[in-house]
Amino acid sequence: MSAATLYGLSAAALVGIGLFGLITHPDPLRKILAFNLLGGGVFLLFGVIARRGAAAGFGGDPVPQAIVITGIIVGFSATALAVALLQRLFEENNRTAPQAEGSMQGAPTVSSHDGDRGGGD
Amino acid sequence: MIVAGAFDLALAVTVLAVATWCVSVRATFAAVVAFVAFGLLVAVVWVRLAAVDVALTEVAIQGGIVGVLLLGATASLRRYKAAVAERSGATQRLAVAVFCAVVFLALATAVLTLPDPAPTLAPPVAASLLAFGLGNPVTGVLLGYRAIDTLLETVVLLLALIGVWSISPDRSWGGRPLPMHSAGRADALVYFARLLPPVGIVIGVYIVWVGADAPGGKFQGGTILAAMWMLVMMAGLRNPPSVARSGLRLLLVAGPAFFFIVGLAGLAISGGFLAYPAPYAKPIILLIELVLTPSVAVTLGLLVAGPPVRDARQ
Amino acid sequence: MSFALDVLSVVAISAGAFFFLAGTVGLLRFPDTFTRLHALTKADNLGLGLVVLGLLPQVDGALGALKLIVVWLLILSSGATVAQLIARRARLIARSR
Amino acid sequence: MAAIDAATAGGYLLVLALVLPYAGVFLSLILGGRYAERIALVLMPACLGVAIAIAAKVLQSGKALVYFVGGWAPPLGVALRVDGLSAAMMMTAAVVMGATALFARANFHQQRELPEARAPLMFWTLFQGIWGALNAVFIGGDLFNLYVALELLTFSAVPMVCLDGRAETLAAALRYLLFALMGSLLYLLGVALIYGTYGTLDIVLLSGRVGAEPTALVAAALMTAGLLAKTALFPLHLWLPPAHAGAPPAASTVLSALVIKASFFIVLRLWFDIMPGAMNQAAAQVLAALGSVAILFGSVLALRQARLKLLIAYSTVAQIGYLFLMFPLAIGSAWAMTGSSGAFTGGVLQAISHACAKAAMFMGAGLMAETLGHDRIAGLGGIARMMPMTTISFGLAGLSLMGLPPSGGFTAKWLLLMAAIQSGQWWWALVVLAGGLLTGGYIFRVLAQTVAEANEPAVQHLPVARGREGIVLAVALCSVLLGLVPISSFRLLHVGRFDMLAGGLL
Repeated sequence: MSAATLYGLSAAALVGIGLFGLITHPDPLRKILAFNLLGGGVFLLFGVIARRGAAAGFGGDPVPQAIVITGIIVGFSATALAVALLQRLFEENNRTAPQAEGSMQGAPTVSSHDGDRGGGD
Repeated sequence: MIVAGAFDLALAVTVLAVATWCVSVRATFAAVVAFVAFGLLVAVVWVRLAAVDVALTEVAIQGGIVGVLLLGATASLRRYKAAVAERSGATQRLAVAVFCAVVFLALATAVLTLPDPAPTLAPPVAASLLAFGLGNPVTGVLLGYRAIDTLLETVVLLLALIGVWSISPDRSWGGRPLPMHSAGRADALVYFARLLPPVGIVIGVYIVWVGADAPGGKFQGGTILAAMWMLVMMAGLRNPPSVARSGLRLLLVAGPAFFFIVGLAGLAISGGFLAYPAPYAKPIILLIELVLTPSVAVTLGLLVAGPPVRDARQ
Repeated sequence: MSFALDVLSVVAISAGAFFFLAGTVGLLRFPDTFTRLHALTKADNLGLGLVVLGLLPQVDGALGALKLIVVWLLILSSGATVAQLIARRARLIARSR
Repeated sequence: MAAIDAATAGGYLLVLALVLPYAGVFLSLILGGRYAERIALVLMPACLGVAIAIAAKVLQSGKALVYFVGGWAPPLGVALRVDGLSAAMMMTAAVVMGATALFARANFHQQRELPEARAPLMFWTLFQGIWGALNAVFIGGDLFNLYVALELLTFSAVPMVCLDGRAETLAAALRYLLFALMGSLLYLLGVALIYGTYGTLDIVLLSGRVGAEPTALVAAALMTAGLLAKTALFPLHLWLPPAHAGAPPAASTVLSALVIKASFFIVLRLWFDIMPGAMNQAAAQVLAALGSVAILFGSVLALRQARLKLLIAYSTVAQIGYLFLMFPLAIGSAWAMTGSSGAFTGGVLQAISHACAKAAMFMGAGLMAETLGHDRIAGLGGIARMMPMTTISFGLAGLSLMGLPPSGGFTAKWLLLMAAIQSGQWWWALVVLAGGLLTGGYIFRVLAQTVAEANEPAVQHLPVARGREGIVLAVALCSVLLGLVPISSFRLLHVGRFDMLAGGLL
């Protein structure tokens, strides 16, 4: 089995792992992580296809390689947007439902993990 | 040959193991750390697949900046006792697992039945790369043959940032993103943040510059520049800028807008959108890369910094 | 000459790999954050230094060698900074207990 | 093997369709919220003009407009291509976007003397972002270029959902984003396999090469599944109702009328242009079966909603189902049969008339909610007297959704019905009829409430804006007038289609 085939199968497995995490994980942040794993698998498949198309003195077909670079940037943008949405959602949930769950008193009050914020400048 | 094969096998197994761990481990923090490790390992895979350009991007984005973003999110979300949605039932998870296994098998079959010899565009790219005068075929594809993808991609980045900003509450508009630094003043970090950026900026610009002929380019170099900026912000030497500043917005838009203008100039001069007049192709491409770099770097940094908040206006 | 350089490379890289291994074992086996950091930074810096040393004879051109040395220095400095930050945080947490 | 069609004259129009909206995005961001609205309103007629010019050129030449970006022909370069189908979709987008822009002015107006506010700047920037992305999808001739266009669309559309920042809209937006991202990655996975098998991503080149290889089938399945997640076909519709119902009315309009049609458009490209041979009838039957479940399930849920906007959102879930009935009727071996081209026309016409009807409904519902301060269906009593124009518009749009004559929806559903009967697949005809009855149920439920006496004295929150009612009425009339256009003039939809396929089957 060639290295390209080996990594091609790995890409397929990564897609399966990422998809499973994306669908089953209840925590949105973990879904975002799984999305990135899934993306990693997709990009790796492009890489394998590029490698198989090595010709003309290039180690790989540059077209899929360029596509992967574009794809990685798009994936990062997606992650950033999803994380921002998630953070705001949590803030908003904590603001509107302060009585729910434990000792949350209203907006951005200090909790045990808050010691590392504040201070600074 | 055997050594290389064993290495590939070990690498592939490690990548899959780390990915599995990332999905299955309970603690979110551990999962994020696993993901960063995953990004670095996959970068090695890219080198093994002879795609150094991609390896650079992978390290910079997946291993680096996504890691920073997700670690920051983990830290800030930990403050909230989220109403954790209940885990889906065992049967449901089993059904999903079966579905994912089917997807895996279908993909594996497809991978094994890919045609041999593989179709490739490498020869035509090589044949006409001279038209651009570039030595790096990936840059030739990104800014030449498929320049429109790259053009739209810079808009994607910008729109993602607009999306992130739009998530801020009304009262915060005109404020700055939350400061990135924590834990008072860490002297070692402050020292590092003064020491490293001059070196980092040189390296970032070098990677953009060399991208025409060797692995590199605006995204890789821009990420390094963004990282330097973020380091300075994390050390508390600078705060993130206010989203209302017109200078900042101009900087964000300058890169993509310049790319569009070059494209339209091509329409007027060379008879085609994004067509470059032959003798000047390489300088034009380099110019586009250099103008795009600051916009890309600032956009990436601000995407990590997140939406503006009110109390940071000060 | 080139044979001697090759031997140097093999020896240095092997030694470097050994230190990486030792560092990883230390990371996994040592009891607390500080000793783990100790194992990690010492071994990594030394290990990477040896690997870079071993690679130096193999690159062609001064620019390549310079890049390798810069890589080593950058990782050295970032490793030192991060280790310092982690240790500082660990001490804060230990104190607050 | 299809020969590469050479770049045609007038291709610069395609570039304009892309450049104009993004120039608007850039200018809005630089000049700030005070100018964003005006920039959008100035660009709106320009974009409409470009769409009309493109459609006229396509109709006049009887061929697809083609443009090679940078002068590089596929497979190396990327082609932009507009056939009759894309021209029709661009026109629809331009009309609906234009009406929405006029409608949205009242909600997203930035007062000059106040400091820049978030919502107006963001709305107008994202609005132009969506417009540009829609155009990019409709003119894209390359599968990866289409992926980038789809992501452009996602990133502009998702933040629209949570513009007002309420927690439930944030949750809806996050869910929408995750579905959309999963869909894009599955699509991209298929793109990788296609490239690995055929060495090109150009749609015309592929149409001649794709056969029944296993990789092609896996790729088609993955891409279709991904696109269905974005189109919200049952059972991947879960994200749609909260997202479309929670967004501001102008945003709901664009999302429901146009954004989901973009991914549907790529499904059409995939099934009808790229792999006509590889697709067997069984797969098409599965799609239509999912569509049928969507029609019945969505309509029943719409009947049971207490809030008007949710009812309209579930109606979208149902109407999406109709779009997929065309597949077994118009694909593959059925091409040769009578009525198959009618089924294609019917399906696309359904997409267009639903766009107009649903735009009118969401805008109308938005006006009612603004006037009353709520959108509970039980509390709509007396609204017909307060806002007769809006109520009539709602009824007209409902006519089209039900498929009653004369309306675009009627023509669309009639064509589907005829094709189903002519091809002997009568069971789809039953679905069309049952769906029409259920649709009638929920439309009349709303209309009956609006003409009923108010059981509590209707409190008028805000004065009724007659001008905005007029916009709603105009869009609703569009969906009806489509039904008065003779069917033969829908030839536009087929321009560039048949010469691309086996040729001359019409």
